[in-house]
Amino acid sequence: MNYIQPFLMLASILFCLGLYAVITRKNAVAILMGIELILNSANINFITFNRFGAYRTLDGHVFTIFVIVLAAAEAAVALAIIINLFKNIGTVDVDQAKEMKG
Amino acid sequence: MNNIQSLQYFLPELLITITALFVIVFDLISQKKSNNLLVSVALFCIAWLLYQLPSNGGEIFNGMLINDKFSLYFKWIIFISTGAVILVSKYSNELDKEYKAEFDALLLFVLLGMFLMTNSIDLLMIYLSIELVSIPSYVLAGMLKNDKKSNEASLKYVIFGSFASGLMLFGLSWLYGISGSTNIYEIYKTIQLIDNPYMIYMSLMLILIGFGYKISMAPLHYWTPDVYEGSPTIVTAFFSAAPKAAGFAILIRTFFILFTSTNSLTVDALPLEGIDWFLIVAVLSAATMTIGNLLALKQDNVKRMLAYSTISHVGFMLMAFSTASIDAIVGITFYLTLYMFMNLSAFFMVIHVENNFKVKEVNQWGGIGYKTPILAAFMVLSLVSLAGLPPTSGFVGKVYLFRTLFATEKFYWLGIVGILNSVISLYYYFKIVKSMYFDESVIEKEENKPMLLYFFILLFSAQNIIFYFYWQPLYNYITKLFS
Amino acid sequence: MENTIFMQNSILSLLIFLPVLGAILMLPASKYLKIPNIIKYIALFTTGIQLILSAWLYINFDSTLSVMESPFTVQVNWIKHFNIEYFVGVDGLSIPMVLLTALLSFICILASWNIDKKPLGYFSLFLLLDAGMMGVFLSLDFFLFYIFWEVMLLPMYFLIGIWGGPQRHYAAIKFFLYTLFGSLFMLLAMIGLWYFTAPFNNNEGTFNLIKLIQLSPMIDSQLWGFDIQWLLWIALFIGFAIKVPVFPFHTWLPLAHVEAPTAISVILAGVLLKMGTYGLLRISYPLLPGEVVAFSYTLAILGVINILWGAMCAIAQIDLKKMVAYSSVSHMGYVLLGMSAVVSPSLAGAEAGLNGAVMQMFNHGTITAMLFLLVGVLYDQAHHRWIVYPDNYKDQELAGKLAFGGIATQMPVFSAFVALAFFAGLGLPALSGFISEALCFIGGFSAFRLVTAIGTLGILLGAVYLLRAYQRVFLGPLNDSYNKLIDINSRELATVVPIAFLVLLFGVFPKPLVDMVSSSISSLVSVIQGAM
Amino acid sequence: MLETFQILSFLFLPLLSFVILIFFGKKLKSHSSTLGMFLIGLMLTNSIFLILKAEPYDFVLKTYNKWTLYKSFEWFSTGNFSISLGYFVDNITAIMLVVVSLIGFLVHLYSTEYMKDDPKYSRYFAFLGIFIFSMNGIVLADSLIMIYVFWELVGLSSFLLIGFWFEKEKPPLAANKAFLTNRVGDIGMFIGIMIIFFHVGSFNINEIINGVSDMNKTLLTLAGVLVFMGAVGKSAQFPLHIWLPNAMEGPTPVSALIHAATMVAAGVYLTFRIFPFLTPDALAIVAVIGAITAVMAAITAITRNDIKAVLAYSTISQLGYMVMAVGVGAPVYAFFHLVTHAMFKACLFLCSGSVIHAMHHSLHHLHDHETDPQDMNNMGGLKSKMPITHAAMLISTFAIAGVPFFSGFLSKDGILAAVLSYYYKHGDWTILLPIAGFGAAMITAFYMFRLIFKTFYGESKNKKIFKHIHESPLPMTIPLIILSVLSLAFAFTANLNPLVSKGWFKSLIYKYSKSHNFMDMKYINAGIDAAHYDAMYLSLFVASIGIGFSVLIYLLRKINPDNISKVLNIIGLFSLSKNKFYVDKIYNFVLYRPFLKQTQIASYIDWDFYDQKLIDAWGWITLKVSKYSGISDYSILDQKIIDGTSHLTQYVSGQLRKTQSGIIQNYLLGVLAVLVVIIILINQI
Repeated sequence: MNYIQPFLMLASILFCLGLYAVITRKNAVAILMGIELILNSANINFITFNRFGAYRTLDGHVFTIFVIVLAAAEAAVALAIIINLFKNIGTVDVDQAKEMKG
Repeated sequence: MNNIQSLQYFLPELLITITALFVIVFDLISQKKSNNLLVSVALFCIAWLLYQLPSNGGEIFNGMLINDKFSLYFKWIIFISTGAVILVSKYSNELDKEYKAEFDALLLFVLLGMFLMTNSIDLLMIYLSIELVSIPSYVLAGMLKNDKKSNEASLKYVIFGSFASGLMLFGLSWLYGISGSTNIYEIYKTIQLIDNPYMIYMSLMLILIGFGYKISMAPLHYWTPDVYEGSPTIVTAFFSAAPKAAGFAILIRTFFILFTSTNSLTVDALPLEGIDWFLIVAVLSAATMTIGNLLALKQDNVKRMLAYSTISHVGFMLMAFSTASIDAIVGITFYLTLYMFMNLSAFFMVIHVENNFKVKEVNQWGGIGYKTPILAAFMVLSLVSLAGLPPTSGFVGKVYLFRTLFATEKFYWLGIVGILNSVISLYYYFKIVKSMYFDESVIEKEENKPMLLYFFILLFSAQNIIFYFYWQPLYNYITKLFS
Repeated sequence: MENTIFMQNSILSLLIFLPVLGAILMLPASKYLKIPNIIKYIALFTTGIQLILSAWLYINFDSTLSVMESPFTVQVNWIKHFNIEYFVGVDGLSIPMVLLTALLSFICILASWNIDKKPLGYFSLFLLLDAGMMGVFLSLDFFLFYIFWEVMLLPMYFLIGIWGGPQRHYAAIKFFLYTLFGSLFMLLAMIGLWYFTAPFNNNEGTFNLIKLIQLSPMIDSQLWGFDIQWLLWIALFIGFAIKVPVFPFHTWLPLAHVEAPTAISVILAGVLLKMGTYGLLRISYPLLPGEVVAFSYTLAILGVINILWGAMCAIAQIDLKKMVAYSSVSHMGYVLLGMSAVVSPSLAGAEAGLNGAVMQMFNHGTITAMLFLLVGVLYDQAHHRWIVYPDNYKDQELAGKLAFGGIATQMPVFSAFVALAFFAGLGLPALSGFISEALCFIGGFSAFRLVTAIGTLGILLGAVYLLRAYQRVFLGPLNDSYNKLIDINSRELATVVPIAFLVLLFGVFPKPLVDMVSSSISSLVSVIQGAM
Repeated sequence: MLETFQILSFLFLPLLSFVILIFFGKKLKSHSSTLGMFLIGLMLTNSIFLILKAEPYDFVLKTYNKWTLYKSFEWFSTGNFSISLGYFVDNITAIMLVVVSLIGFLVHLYSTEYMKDDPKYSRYFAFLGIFIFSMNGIVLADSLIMIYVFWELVGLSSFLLIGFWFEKEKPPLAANKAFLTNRVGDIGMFIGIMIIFFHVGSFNINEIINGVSDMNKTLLTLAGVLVFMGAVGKSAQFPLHIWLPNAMEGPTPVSALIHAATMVAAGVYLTFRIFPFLTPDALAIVAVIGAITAVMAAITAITRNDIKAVLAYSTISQLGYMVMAVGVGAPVYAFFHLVTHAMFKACLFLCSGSVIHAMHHSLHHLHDHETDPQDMNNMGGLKSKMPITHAAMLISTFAIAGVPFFSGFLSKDGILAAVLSYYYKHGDWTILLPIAGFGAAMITAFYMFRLIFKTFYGESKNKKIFKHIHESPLPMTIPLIILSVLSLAFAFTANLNPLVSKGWFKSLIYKYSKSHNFMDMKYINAGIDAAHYDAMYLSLFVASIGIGFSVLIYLLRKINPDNISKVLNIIGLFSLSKNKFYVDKIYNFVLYRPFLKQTQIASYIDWDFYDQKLIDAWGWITLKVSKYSGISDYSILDQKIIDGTSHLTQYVSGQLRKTQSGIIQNYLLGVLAVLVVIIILINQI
């Protein structure tokens, strides 16, 4: 039996949900969450492949750990920026940040 | 090579890390003393270490990184441009002096990330190095905490950047799934055996998005103008030069090794069977240069215009990349070198003008040609070079880019698009020239003359002439990197 | 003896780089030497030396030697990787142009003596331009040629754009874009030539124009279903045609000429236009003889269109300078017509045509220079150069009326020189324009009878616009608002007299000019006739 | 060597005069004329020496020595193509040189007085010098191209002299008209020369005559007619005759020298030179053009009131005669007429100049600047005041009217005989030629006497002016006397019968009736001999009718000219004459104005349309679209710099800018959209 399919499906669904969130949510924090979803869908992929691919090393797992760490770092920076945004324009609606265009 | 042995090939990076940390510590204990001396000494030491660095190490850190001539060369140009930016940054009026140490530290971290980008050969390192460049960059873009534009720039940058790297990561995970390895040489071996190109195509596209975002390739160029405009000018100058080089380094290495019939950077590559990504790159490069040039036409803000000009130059380099010959990557490397310097020179001039004359729009540049005649003359040189006209090195570089296209007899249409684009580009570069010399002067006298800035502008502009007449040594040197 | 050899080896390089040296010298000189007009004196001195050197070159020039045999030729490797050489030489085709350039540069410095707006910029740019022009005429390496070609572009852009007339920005940009558009095509052709001839030269591409004469006719492949040779010809032709300018590409010319300051108009019309035809003769003709044969009929037609269209437009002009500008379009048509004669079945006709073309290049250079200088003299005093005030003139009282009239009474010497220039322009025998125009027609006629016969109408139209203008501006009762005009002064005379002398000399005694060019022409003709 | 020098002196003496006077004229002042006269006088002596060497035809032995001097110098050579300049002197050349030198000298003499008070005195003589130089060039030339060169130079000198009083309104216009009209002819001439050159391979006239035999006849006809076009221009033949009447704006001595005696005859001289290789068809065209010109100009002359205009039209008419004579195969008579005409027409002009001079002085005395001194309606009865002028003018009028014992009788009757014989031979439409010839002869006699009567006889029209009229001083009357003596038949032959005559002049030129490339000249000469009595009687008859009418109308005033004009106007003849056959007006309306309009349209197309609209805008669509784009804050430069494609690119750029909306999520959407598109496309492949 090959159980790899459902995991990959899950990852893909998460990926799509993440994309959807990123594109539709106006709240900057929600967009960040969408990005986290994308990253985590990739993480699931890594783990799935490592588990079912019968690969001898633990590359996938290690990768995942690094991604989690990086996601945290990224989120920290992003949240700082968003807070600053809130300080400057009083909202976290990304649509309001459109001074520069064209 | 094991980790301990590998350290000898890793000394510059180590010193960068140490310096970055020390700069922060120094700032904490030094009570507002300038760290210029410290940074200068450190930069000098890094340069010395780079000079000492052998280039025959091969794979180091258990196959995570590679030490070769290619990466060393890129490290040099990245280092020079970043170093110049660090040194010049003290003249920037925008930056808050209180955060100077943070600024330097962040730049040094980005420098570390870029060094890693040039020699990553493992998917993990690729991802990590790109993130290491990106995350401090988000902060750099938002350095002006109370400036709305800067804030907006960093927001857009962070969302766009993490989005793109997320997509790339998803692609990387698929690549890992297909091959079962994270080392690109290993993956290369596996990929050659796979007969369903679709999976590879998917991950290739996603990875291209990750790299494309770094080098502002269309359609990943969106962030560029907004971030460039909003960021402090010194940061913009930095963004437009070194990360592009690093991005191209990683793009060339990864794509050449992974997705072609060869795993070496010394022979002309053929696409994998059934995967003609060259065409995609060709189309995207046409789009990139066209968008860059067309949008630059109507810009009034100098920085924004130069941002679009950067995009168009990326398009030109991608144009050569689409032929995937050794000549092409030599041409790209060559052009990149020249481009970095001419672009930096132009941006430094913008800094100078902003500092002295407090103007940001092109049409406010009137009369600058007479207010600072020498700098303006060199600015003209840089602009001419950016436009790719003789007698400047930009012309030589562009000739090489076009040559590869005609030599490989592929994508003639792309060549025509390229030539049309170079004509269009003249217009906006000369808009600046026109403004500098022909328009009525509305500005006051030049107030101060920062020697170091002068020096860098002159140095980086002078290469336009020098490499026009004697580009041969440089070109030969670059050719040797790929043999 | 050793001196002579040194001189021989270095004279061409000196000719090219002396102005650059002068331009560089100006910078410290203007800063540290507090002599009034030091910049102008340096410029005058530099171009003066250049003129003397070119005269020396002319005296020692032996027209029977080919370029490779000539003692002046210098061939040094420059960029080995592409086989680019610093290869300069002089032969019958280029020597008249070199002399013309040196002479006109010197005269133009004199003519720009009253430039007081940023003289440092003006004169240093002018000298750079001078160097570029010399370089174009002396290069025998395509790459070098292209470099000098482009070097001229920027100084010209600034010279028009800063020191020009009211519409100078527009004119400068237009000139720039137009020319650049052309030179891009030339660049393509250059790379194409390099690339496509490589297989016949041990896979080593070359830009050496002398070598390419042998190599390029061997190109035999196709691209997109077109012969490569044809494509190369078209690209080169567009590149050069814009400079000439050939009919559909000519509209930059009137504007640029009108807006440029006097001296720059002189250089534009006197030297720059010649580069187009020079390029065709130097590069397109010997390299692609097969295409020349196929294209010559079109060339003749284009030439005739140039002659007639330029003349027609000139007749309608009410701005004296614009009229002269359009006359250049017309006169360059003669050159094209003469050049098309190279395919003539009669060898005499072919030689007559090509010699006529080269002579017309030189003669038009002198005549049109004189015309522009003289118009400039009038403009300096009257501050306008309308023949008839335009309908939308700011002073509605004057709109549509004759602007001048009877100037000859007030400025007799000046008017005499204008008459000389005008008559030379309309091809009066005993003045230099006649011989070259007649030779162009004779040549053209031997190849394409009907077309040339139509073209001869240009003789009439040329007389119409010049004489009408002369009559309306200089003859008739004196317009009272101009009774304060002063006759031409000695500095202006010094600019005009040498040219007038040449115009007369080569009109009466063209032998030196013909002897200079004819042997080079003969070999060119034999190259092309060999391809028929 | 000496010979060469002698011949070349004909060029260098007048050139020297020109050069010295143009550069040092101001210093020489009134001595300018002395210098000019001295140099031209030298030339005259020279020419007389030359003609003494000419060899006449020996009518007894039927032989002649081929006395010719020729030499040519290479002007320049390109290897296979070369142009030589050279001289070719034979009897004809020698005669022409005498004519030019003589009249040139007399005109110099005359002008010393006539131009006395002119501020540009020395320049005037300089211009005369350059004219004589170029005229001699035409006469001496041995090749068509050299003729062309000097042809243009006489055009220049004519331009300079007609426009001599350039500070007036009309002379510059007249000068332009003369130059440009001549250029029309010159174009034809130039094309003709080129056609011949590329078939014969030479410009040399003698070589052409020997070389054209195997040329295509149609082409040769065309070439001949084209070369003849040059003559049409210079000799003021229909349809290019319009410039000559205007040329009278120049000083009167100039009109005498250039526009009556010499330059306008150059066309006839050219036709004479190329006669041997003109095909019969070409000659027919030549004859017809000559005939039309002769009649038309004569009719126009009737109604002129300006004394110089009458003479101008009479010149055109007489030139028409000469051209017609060449056309019908009698070049000898054409040349004969050329020489006789040169004498009497120069005399007529100088006489008219004398009258105008007198009128002018009188008007000047009265401070009258309104009255036209040239209008015959202001003259009348001058005979008593100006006896010498009157006598000279009367003699030359007899000559031009073809009255026996005067030179015109000899040459004109020869021409008329040739025309008549041409009709006898060809029949058919050629009847028109003799009709034209005799008709013009009658009209000539009529209007010339009208001129005499209106000017010198009857009562003075304006007593005030009349009172101050004086005979002109000696320098002006001496030329009149000399020229009127030369208008007598005895100057050319002792015998009164023109055809039997073996006078010195005819024997010098007789040999030129002997050779033609395509026709049997013996046959033609025999025909002329046969027709000559008919012609003589007829011409005497028509001349007396003409003179008779003139006497009736203008001397005896038995018939009112107005009535005649009314009668003639029934067929429109009078208004045709009055309006110069509307030629000027037709040209103005059909050619000149539409052409100017055309040039303006061309200029408009070139600049306002082609450049500004097409090049600059690359389609007006973009212009319109840019209106809506709402971005209007460009500087004027930016507006203007929508050059070429940049209009389009600017528009595209404007549209593309909308993609950069500033909203981050749109960016991300854009990225995804492209990604999806690429993936879909990959799937398709």
